[in-house]
Amino acid sequence: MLRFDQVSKRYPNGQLALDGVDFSLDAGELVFLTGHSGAGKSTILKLIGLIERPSRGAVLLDGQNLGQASRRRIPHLRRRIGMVFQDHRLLLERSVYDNVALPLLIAGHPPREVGKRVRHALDKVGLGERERSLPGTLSTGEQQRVGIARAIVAQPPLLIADEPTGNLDPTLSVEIMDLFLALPAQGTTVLVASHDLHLIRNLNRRVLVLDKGRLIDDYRPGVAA
Amino acid sequence: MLRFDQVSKRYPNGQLALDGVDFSLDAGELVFLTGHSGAGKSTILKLIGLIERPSRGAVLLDGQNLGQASRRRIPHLRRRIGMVFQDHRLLLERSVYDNVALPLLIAGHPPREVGKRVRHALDKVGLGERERSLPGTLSTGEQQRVGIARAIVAQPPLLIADEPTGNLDPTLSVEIMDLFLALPAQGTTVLVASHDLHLIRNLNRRVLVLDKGRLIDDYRPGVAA
Amino acid sequence: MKPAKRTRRRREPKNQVRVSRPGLRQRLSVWRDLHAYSLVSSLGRIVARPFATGLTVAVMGIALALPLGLGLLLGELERLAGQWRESRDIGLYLRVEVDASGARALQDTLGRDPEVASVVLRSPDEGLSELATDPDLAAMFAALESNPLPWVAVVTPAAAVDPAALSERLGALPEVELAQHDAAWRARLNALLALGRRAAILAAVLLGLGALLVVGNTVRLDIQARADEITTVQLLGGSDGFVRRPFLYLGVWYGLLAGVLALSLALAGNWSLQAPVAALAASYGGDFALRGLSAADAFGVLGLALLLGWLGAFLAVGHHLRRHRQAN
Amino acid sequence: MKPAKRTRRRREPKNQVRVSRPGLRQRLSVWRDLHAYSLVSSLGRIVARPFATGLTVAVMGIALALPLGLGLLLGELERLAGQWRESRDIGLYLRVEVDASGARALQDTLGRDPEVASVVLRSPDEGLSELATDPDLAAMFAALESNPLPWVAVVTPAAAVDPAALSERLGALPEVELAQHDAAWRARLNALLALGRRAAILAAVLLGLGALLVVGNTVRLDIQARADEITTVQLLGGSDGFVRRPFLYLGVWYGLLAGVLALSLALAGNWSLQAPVAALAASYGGDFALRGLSAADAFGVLGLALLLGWLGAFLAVGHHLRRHRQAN
Ligand SMILES: Nc1ncnc2c1ncn2[C@@H]1O[C@H](COP(=O)(O)OP(=O)(O)OP(=O)(O)O)[C@@H](O)[C@H]1O
Ligand SMILES: Nc1ncnc2c1ncn2[C@@H]1O[C@H](COP(=O)(O)OP(=O)(O)OP(=O)(O)O)[C@@H](O)[C@H]1O
Ligand SMILES: [Mg+2]
Ligand SMILES: [Mg+2]
Repeated sequence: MLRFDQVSKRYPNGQLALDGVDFSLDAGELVFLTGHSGAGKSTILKLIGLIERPSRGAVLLDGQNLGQASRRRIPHLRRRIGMVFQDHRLLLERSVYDNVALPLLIAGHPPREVGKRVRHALDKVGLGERERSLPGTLSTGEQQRVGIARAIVAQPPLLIADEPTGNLDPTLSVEIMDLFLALPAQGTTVLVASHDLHLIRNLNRRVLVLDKGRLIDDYRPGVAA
Repeated sequence: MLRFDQVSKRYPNGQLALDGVDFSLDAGELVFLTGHSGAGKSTILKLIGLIERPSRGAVLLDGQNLGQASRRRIPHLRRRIGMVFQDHRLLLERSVYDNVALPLLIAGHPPREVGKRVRHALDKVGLGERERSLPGTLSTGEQQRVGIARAIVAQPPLLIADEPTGNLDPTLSVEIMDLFLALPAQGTTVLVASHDLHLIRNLNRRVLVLDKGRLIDDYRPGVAA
Repeated sequence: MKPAKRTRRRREPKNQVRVSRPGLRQRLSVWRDLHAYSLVSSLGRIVARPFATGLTVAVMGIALALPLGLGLLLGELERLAGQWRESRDIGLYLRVEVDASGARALQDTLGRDPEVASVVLRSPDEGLSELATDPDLAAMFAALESNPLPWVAVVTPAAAVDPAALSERLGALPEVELAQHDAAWRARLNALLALGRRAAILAAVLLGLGALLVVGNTVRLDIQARADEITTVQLLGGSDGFVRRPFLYLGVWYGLLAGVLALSLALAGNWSLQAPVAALAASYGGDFALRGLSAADAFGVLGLALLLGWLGAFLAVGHHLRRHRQAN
Repeated sequence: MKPAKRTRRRREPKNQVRVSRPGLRQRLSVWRDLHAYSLVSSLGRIVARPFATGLTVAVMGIALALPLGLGLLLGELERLAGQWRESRDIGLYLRVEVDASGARALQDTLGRDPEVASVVLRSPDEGLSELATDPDLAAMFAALESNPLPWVAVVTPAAAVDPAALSERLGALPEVELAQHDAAWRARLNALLALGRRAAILAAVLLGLGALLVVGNTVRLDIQARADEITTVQLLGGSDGFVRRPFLYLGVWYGLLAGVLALSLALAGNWSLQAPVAALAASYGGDFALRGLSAADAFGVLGLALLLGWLGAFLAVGHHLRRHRQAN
């Protein structure tokens, strides 16, 4: 459902963040993306989320070239992608509940449904009791989990997560990864960028490895194991 | 040089973040602080950095009770503490160089000295070539390293770091930890909050373990090994 | 690329639509919910920061009150000038030797003149008692043994007639000592009014510009402080409309409150000028009073303020969305 | 706890001071560096955002220009009124039967009166030619076969004398038909001026308040947008002074630019009113001209604008620092 076709990305300041990246994800797959700091992981996710546009090559989502999406189409495309941001990006003046409810509100869900879904998502990340708190009063790990709840609440066809366990302790990291692992069964495709090689190794899933903007490995457990 | 004396912290919303925490650091020590997400690690560091005040008990820095520091004294106390923040806290409109130079500027160092020190600190975290960039154009791991460079540039007597390797890949994490390990030899006391149990275990240093706001372990390699 | 229209929902591949899609009635209710959400969230923002809101509204209110007050003042002046200008009458001061019967004869003659609409006579006694309302002159006239004033014939010209020409013609009549039409006085009044109008227009242009700038600038700074929030909402798939709506409501609230403030200030100003204007009018023996604001005016001002707030917000959000487009 | 004073550096334990401490001369240079830093960073901010700066300065400039223009206008009016008021002269309209020699005799008599400073005679011919500057009246007088005007003696009262009382006494002289002192006219002028002053003060209070609000509000919103930055600087040990300084410079820049704008607007206004005022003055046969701004006035306005910008910034930063004190 997602395909990178010889994608390069050069930022306006001349930094070449991606260099001829080529891969594709099937619907219902769960894939990890790893690499050193500054390798280009976040850049790949930003291209998918239409936050940046490729300098060369094409990013195709369900066959549609995202680099050519019209301005008016972007919001609709984004609603089909759940995003976990490396810096959380919570609305600091709204409660945890409101933050998680936001994607449903944007997509125009009937209010009855919203409450149920939001509570379900918060329970999944272990924050059921904090729905009235403001993000500023949460620990960093708790904020990260709110971001995860917000990304899954609308059950998007595609979920991209940037370092979702960077601020979580090992136990919680495993729980969150289990949460992601359960998503493909519901039809969601998942792409997770992460440094946590320990965790990734144990899960034995497909891993894309970036190095200085080049895709140097596409490890598939079925092939290697 | 730093002592927590039966410190409890209850946030205004009623959340009890610390519950009778009691420990002390000697000058020139390097200590890790660990615990689950929401255990109270950041809260301990915030008390040291005078960002929050304890609800009960006393935090003593060089014998001075921080909870009673006058408003006018706080800036001077903070200048003696280097802080790495979990959310980096870089000034987004200033270059990397300006960000790292800020503590020197605040302390009133002669301009000649500033350039040398800033470049030295940036080299240490592997960002010598990015000094003209704006923080927004760096990857998250790079931003985190700018935050580390800023914390060490003024060679403070005490360094507190909140999850300094949360966004770094394993290789870089080890490098940064080596950087911290070298600081006590220069007379700096270091307190690092981290989830990265793998890393901490390998370094074999003193570790404080928090659980739901209580200090449940004070592991000292000399005693245990 | 065709822009996505209202049919977009149907275009999406069915296999990925696992979220239940609402029907027409539900979509209306969703639309209503979205607006309610924007309304409440903008109201919440206003209520949560009474100090900041107060400042903003005060600035806008003053910016609106000034052109409003100026406009009212100009209106009153025009009304006053109009009262004065309406009088096209010509005063014929008859020679001292013309007595009551001579005056009546002249009145008859003039009454038949096609250029004259009507003629009213004022006897010397009437003139004296009229002048005597001025205390200064009263004392002086009281000192006189006989009434030195002549008969006066007040002539109202017919509709299409030029009063100045008529005045000159009547002034040449043998019975008439002096025909007074006050053309010079009128010229001065008009020049004065033109000057006032020019100054007022200058000030009004500045003030109107100021009001628009204040609203736009306030909402712009408000947006700047919430730029992160806007970006996040956009990243979650919020359309421009969704982003814009709370700010438009905010602008409308600001405008409404500022309009109320401006009206209150105008009323207060009106009230505080009432006494001196009445005193001045009395010194002229007139009964001119400030008329103030009609209910229709008040509603007009509120509507304008509201529109201005909306427009300021619209421009500011539009500017922000356009500037941050490339980045997203 | 004693607050830390200037001696703080010496209080710090020696074993932790590894950063070289500057001497007095170096401390001065550090102080200079800090100010240079604030100056440059505030200037940079202004230059980096020409649009935002322009908006803010425009709002402030207009807010300042209005009370300035109003003040100038009031000044001109007072000057004009002063010119009129200065004339304490009494006009004695002599009886028609009094001829040139009678008038001269009266002049001698009055010249010896201790309450009279001087007496000037105006012959009927002089009066006629004076009235003839008005085109209306000129036509009328030209139609008369003989000059109907009387002799007039213009009496200037001695310094300490009440002109009204003198006027009444002289009015009773047998040669005098009418003594005109214009007390009523003066009362009206004064009432009109009082009204104008009242309206102007009302507007000036509003405008002054508006200017302060605009500056304060602008800097407040600017600070709000940079709250994160301020908190970070505080966490790094920046004192309140260090945080405040760039904003104070920013306020001063805003004030200065706004002052320049206000002056330009006032000059433009002055220039655009010059022609109609001259026309009006000419219609009264006077030579009144707008005086405009002196260099001292201009510097005063700039200084005031600068101070206002500084004050607005100071209040706004102070408010922010106070509000966020508990949190830190
Ligand atoms: N907006 C930008 N402008 C210029 N350069 C950028 C920008 N964003 C990222 N870069 C650069 O592109 C490179 C790749 O950045 P990216 O954020 O994709 O790395 P990453 O793999 O996510 O790293 P990390 O693990 O540290 O988050 C980095 O060298 C970074 O400095
Ligand atoms: N400002 C605040 N107001 C109220 N509660 C707070 C505040 N900050 C933290 N808390 C709560 O206090 C507890 C401890 O928070 P703290 O940030 O110290 O955790 P932490 O150990 O740093 O966690 P993490 O590893 O996720 O960063 C958490 O439950 C958090 O929700
Ligand atoms: Mg990244
Ligand atoms: Mg923390």
